[in-house]
Amino acid sequence: MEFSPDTPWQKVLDSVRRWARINSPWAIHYNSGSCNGCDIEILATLTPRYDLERFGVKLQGSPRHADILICTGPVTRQSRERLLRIYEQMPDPKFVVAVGSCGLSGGAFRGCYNIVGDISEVVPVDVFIPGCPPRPEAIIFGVVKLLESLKKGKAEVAAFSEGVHA
Amino acid sequence: MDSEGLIQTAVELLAPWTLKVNRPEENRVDVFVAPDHLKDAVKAIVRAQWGYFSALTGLDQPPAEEGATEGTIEALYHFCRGPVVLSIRTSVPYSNPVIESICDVIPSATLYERELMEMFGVVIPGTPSTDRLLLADDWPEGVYPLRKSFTGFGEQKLEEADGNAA
Amino acid sequence: METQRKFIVPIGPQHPALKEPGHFQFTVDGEIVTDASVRLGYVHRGIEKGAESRNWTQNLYLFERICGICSHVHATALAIGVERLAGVQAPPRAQAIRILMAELERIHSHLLWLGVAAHEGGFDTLFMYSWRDREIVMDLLESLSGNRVNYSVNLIGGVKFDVEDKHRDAILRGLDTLEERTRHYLNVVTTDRTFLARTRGVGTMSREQAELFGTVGPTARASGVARDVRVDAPYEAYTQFPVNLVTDERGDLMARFVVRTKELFESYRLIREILDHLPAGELTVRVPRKIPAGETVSRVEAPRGELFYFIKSNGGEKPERIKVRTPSLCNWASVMQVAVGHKLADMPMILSGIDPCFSCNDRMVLIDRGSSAQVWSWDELRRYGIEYYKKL
Amino acid sequence: MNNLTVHPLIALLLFPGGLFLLGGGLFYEWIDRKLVARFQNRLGPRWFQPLADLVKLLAKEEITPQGVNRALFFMLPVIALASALTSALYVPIAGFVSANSFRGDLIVTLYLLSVLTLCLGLAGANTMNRFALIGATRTLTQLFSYEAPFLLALLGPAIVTKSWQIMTINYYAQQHLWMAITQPIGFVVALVGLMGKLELPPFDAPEAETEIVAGAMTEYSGRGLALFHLGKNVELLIGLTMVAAFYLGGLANPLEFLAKTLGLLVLLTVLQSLFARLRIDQTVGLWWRAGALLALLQLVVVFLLR
Repeated sequence: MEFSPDTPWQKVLDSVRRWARINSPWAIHYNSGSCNGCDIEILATLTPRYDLERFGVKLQGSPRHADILICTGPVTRQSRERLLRIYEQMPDPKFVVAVGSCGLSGGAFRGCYNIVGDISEVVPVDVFIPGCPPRPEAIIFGVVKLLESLKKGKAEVAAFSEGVHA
Repeated sequence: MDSEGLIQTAVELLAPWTLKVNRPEENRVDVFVAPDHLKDAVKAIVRAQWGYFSALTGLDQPPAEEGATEGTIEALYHFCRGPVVLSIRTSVPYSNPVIESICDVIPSATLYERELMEMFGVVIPGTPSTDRLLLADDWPEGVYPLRKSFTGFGEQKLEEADGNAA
Repeated sequence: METQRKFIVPIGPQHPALKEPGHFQFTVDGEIVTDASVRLGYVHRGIEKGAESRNWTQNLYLFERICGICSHVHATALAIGVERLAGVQAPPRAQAIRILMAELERIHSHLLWLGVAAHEGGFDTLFMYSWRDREIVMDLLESLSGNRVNYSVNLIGGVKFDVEDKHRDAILRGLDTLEERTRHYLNVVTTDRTFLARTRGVGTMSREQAELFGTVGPTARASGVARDVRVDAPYEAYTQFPVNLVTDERGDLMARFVVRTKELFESYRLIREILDHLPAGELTVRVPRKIPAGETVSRVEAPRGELFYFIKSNGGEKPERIKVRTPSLCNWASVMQVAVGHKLADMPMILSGIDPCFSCNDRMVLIDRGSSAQVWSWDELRRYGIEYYKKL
Repeated sequence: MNNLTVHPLIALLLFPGGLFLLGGGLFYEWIDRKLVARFQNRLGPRWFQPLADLVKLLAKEEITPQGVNRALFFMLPVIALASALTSALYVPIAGFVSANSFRGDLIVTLYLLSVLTLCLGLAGANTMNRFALIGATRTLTQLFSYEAPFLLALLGPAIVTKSWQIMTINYYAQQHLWMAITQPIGFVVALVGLMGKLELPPFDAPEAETEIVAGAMTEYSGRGLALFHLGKNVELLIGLTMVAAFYLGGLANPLEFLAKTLGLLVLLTVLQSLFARLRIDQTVGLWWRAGALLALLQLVVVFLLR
């Protein structure tokens, strides 16, 4: 039976899938050279006062289980290759959230010899969260923004099409 | 034992090997020692339990402009006791930057020596492990970032640096 | 000679729950660790070289971002050194505000560590509770400086803002609740059976070892070494507000927990004292843009131990050389030595005991003479350790 | 006692079997996560969170790592969920009579629940990931350590009712005083055994996030992970029903079922958030020294008093 994405049944399936993806974004955290200011703010978002679990975000251990890669820090030469490896291990549809101004532009360390630059030079980034470090509310706002972009289905279709393979 | 007394004992301990003593600041004393006497000086300080080994600083004095004198690398071994900081200073020429390892006297000095080796290109025979501490694995050999001669990379300069590395 | 099975444990870069990648290699003979070395560099950004191409005020901004948890201490160390080179002295009120912020930062750092170490041992409830209470001190820091982390209080020659009365009352109220909570944590850390099973008698470092290896901070004080820069070489306003030392004799992991929790009480007392006798006066003093040539060493007590700065200026706007030796480097060196002779099964808790700026685990290689190198995970090694124990 | 007999197909697919169980499993997982969060002073997930997780996982890309036996890789999650679902047929789910009941179905149910854990262990061993290897060894080591005491603890009531049929034990428990009171040690060992079986902290060494990433399921993503999660949830539901049926005076009607199993769940969650994670050698030591002996003691007492 020929597969076409606009049959009504398919639309229902798409909306259910999108609803599920929006409501249970699992995340994995990788520190590619950050001064750990952003990292403790990311951990702070899981603690009682901000508690990301109410949006369904759970910090996962293995890249296999994660949808969102929360990455901090200007990518140092040493951790560039590991950042790529973790990104490739994540199943589709996957998204990257760059936290902190180091992830955006190398931040205060721009120009140091061991810095490759910002995260978007290594992996495609969906959401940038500026701030040094960004407040937990800003990080939550960034994640929510990512989920909203999912609602409009912008990223999701692209990810779905090249995601399905043998 | 007030700080003056401490300084006096330190200077007396190192008397047999000191080339010059310098009092740059209150509570600080610099003792210049020849490279091959360094180990005996450190042994004397540790055996007398004068203080604990706090840090190892590398200083690069590039050759003066007209290039008459040869550049030197100075290693400062800082020992602290109460408010007093004793710095045992030795300098070695670029041509043969060799300093005796003090790891058999102070086992934990291996990390500081590894840092000195990779940042300044000082050769330290007898140190337990010579593999890299801070620099990336794919860092070109023979390029010592903290030397004044190193003026940072652009990506293209990286290849040059490989080329002319000693 | 029994065949020397070189068994290298690389504890590698990415750690699911924790913050920073580092890389440790333990060589083991059977179960006992015979050699240990550490390979950092995942977070090495080349700051010392970067400093040489920035002027002094820019460097203050850069050096605050060496470590996110103790950023104020780095800035204070640099500011003190540069002021000493320039021959100026920060006004007394600025000095008092500096150490007030340093103590607030110590509270936030110790509470953070308490949570992370508990999380490492699988005690998530303590992690959640200690981080919830830490929010109180984060709010105080934010009300004072406008930012929760990297509060950049320092200027070369003074501080940026003042502590008004409304701050004072907020801080005092915050400290009361924190003190009561810390009493509860001290009780948990010393009596909870499952926690003691993981910490008592683990990673013991004798007083001589601590002295010889040059450990610093709470790790040294937990082994009875009375070493605290605020007491040995009081800087800034610590001369007017003396600190009494918290030490413990046992030297094992439990002692390190107890010492850090007791230091929290000491910080509360200190902050109350500072707030009661805050000297009047302005906040900054003029400092020339070009710092006269010279060298200086400035030592400051960071939450993890003695922070060592060597600053050399050649009279220009940019520093000639700034050498930073962070307390974690000393503690790494000591842990690497202490690890030798310990069982491998205790490694995770020993590593988390020194409140490392990097902690992680990932890969492990078993190189057996004649057989190919297998790759085991950190925890596989622990499994191996535990099997070994069952056979004993 | 209304022994409602339903058409076997409905029983299998709809009521005590498939759909109700999956829904019940998700609901119980939500309560567990919500309670743990509330104990940790957090807000906790929304009610439909486990459902959203499940659907999202089903919609994710399925990655098969190399060097893995593909058939086994796909089959293991299916077997795990199947064994968990079939074991529900003999247990008085929702207070109704179990769909099928014969002499000795207690042993069959316990065996089926162990098959789930075995599948998990095999899944870990199958993938070449070292975390999974370690997770697998830990899962199996823990399986051998809690299995014996848990079984002995469930044998106590069976001996008192002189039958191995879950439903007869259920009837007996309804007529007589609560077994939790007559056999307190057995109740404690059963409860703690249940925590070991479900790998709840302090026995969650096999999936210790800070140590071995995700244990045996590290390499699984998408459908495989979803099926394993479901299997775990169903196991939680069935474990609670069995311990409630045996020790808390039987399950006669849905209301009683709900009250007792949720009560047990709250008790489990309180215990779960109280303790730090024990090292695997400490867990094994605890089980063999304390667990087995207590269970044996309980059996001896039961024999003497009978």
